Amino acid sequence: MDNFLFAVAAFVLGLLILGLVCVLKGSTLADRMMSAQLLGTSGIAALLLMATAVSEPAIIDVALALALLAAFASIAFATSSGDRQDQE
Amino acid sequence: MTVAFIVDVGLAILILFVAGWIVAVRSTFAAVIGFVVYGLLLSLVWVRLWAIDIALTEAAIGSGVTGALLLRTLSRISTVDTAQSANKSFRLIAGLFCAFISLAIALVIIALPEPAPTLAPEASAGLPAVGVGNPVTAVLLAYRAFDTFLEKVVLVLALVGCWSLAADRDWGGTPVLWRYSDPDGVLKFLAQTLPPIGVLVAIYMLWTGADNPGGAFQASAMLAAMWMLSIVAGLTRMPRTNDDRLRLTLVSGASAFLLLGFAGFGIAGSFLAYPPDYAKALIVAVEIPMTIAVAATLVMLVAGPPQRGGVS
Amino acid sequence: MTSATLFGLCGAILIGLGLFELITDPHPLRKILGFNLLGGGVFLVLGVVARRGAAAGYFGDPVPQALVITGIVVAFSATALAVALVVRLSEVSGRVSLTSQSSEQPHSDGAEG
Amino acid sequence: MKSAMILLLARDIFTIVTVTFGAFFFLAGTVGLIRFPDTLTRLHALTKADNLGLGFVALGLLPWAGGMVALKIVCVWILVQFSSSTASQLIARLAQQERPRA
Repeated sequence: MDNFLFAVAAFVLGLLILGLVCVLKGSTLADRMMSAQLLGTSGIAALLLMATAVSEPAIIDVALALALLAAFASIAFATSSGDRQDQE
Repeated sequence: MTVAFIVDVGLAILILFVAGWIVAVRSTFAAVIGFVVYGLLLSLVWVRLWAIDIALTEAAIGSGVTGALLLRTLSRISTVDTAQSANKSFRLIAGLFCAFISLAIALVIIALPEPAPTLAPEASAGLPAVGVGNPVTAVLLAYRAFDTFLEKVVLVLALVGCWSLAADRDWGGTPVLWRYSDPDGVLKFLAQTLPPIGVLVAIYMLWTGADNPGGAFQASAMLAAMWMLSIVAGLTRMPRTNDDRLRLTLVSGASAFLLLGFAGFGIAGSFLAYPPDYAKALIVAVEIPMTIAVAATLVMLVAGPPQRGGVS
Repeated sequence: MTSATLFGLCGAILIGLGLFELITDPHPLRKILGFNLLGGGVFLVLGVVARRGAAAGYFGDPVPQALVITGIVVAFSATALAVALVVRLSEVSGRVSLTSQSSEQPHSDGAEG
Repeated sequence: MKSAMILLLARDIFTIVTVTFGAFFFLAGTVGLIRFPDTLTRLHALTKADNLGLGFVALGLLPWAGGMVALKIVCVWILVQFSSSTASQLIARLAQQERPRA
């Protein structure tokens, strides 16, 4: 079971690379923010999977912190970008 | 080769990819997004290195507070690259130099002594006297409490440096995070629902930090993020930098530590010494003002020098 | 190869990349990003030392781990101060660059983006 | 004894099925993010990964977690729901402002 959970974690992280390519290609601000948000969610999923795979409940606290702070970061992105002096 | 190791290889490739991208990408805004992703990936790496306390700190600072700081900065300065980038031969020499440094460190990593030197048994042996179960907390607040005390002083000093960069007319005024008009009221809704949960999680982190991964600093980063959220949503006002209550809060963490340190002379015989029976109670007692003080310092550091409404 | 060695090598490369960005990019904000990349690499190397020191029932040596936590906080303070300096520089001088070329030609800077 | 074995097996199968479902939604979300033609449809794909992907992964892991830990996993999912829906709306608004320039 541990190996299966790790394999899924690896799969989700592999998708992360695809998501990153999307950030690279992303032309608009909105696209980049979406990719960043997907990365946050994937990171949280990978943490939950690893926590169960290695039976370390403290890792779930990291996921909890990330859930709150990644939310804060993506909201900071979305709200501060309208306040910029230049839009590239 | 196990599946877990494949995950590690994937993580290492990802993190190098993101780092390379931060270096190569032209747009500074994209580089900042890359940096937030870098912080997120680093905290996954810390989990894989079984350093869960660091993973929490990195998640809190790397992807939360530093992200907010850099974004606030982007809204202040022009990111259009006016300077010509360095010429080719200079870049080549710099590249060779950096590659050499990397290679040297890589060789050191491969040649690290076997068996590895460790202080874990000593750290473990002292735990009963300190009364906390998390060895990292014991190192931070008991064995090397002096370092942690100085770290709080560094935070306050950085803020003093930051504030002294204010223009004369703004001195003592209000710093500004960034403005958002929030036409749908969505942000306001989130700023009303999220902070109570965030405060609860922060208290949990502080409490659990004595025996499990977690601790004061992670809790204060959480509090800071929640406070900033409610400021951006317009629910709370950013305090003036000459507000006495704010200033007292900012120095309360380092002062509480200092008081405890001097009390150590009386109750246990030396600076920052704890009496064995009350060690845990004292550690938790000093962590509470520290958490609040650090949270306030983080918010003020992100907000930067005061910008309007000075007293002149 | 163990995971610890793998991440150690990863940290070594990150240090090189961060240093390169710090040296070559003229934009001060990018220099600050480079400095933080470098810092991440250094912390990772320290973390590897901690992981290798697993003993006494712990998965890592708590002393270097605590050092990294202190380091992350101090690096954040330094970043915040550096960022404040950059913002002030751009407010006072109207430009953000640290290259010697632009100071030699004070009349032509900021002309094109 | 035997019924306990069957229960354990059932737990394994449940986890494998739901976590695989979750991984599938992550895949769908990522593919959508890359392939869909405009910002709003991409946003639609993203929310599937957020809601269902993470939801199924969390659901699949619940049987392995004891009381408090299970509660925390559910909390993580609910928090992500809150923040991702808010962020999505903010992103959509930004996309709307951005479109005339694009």
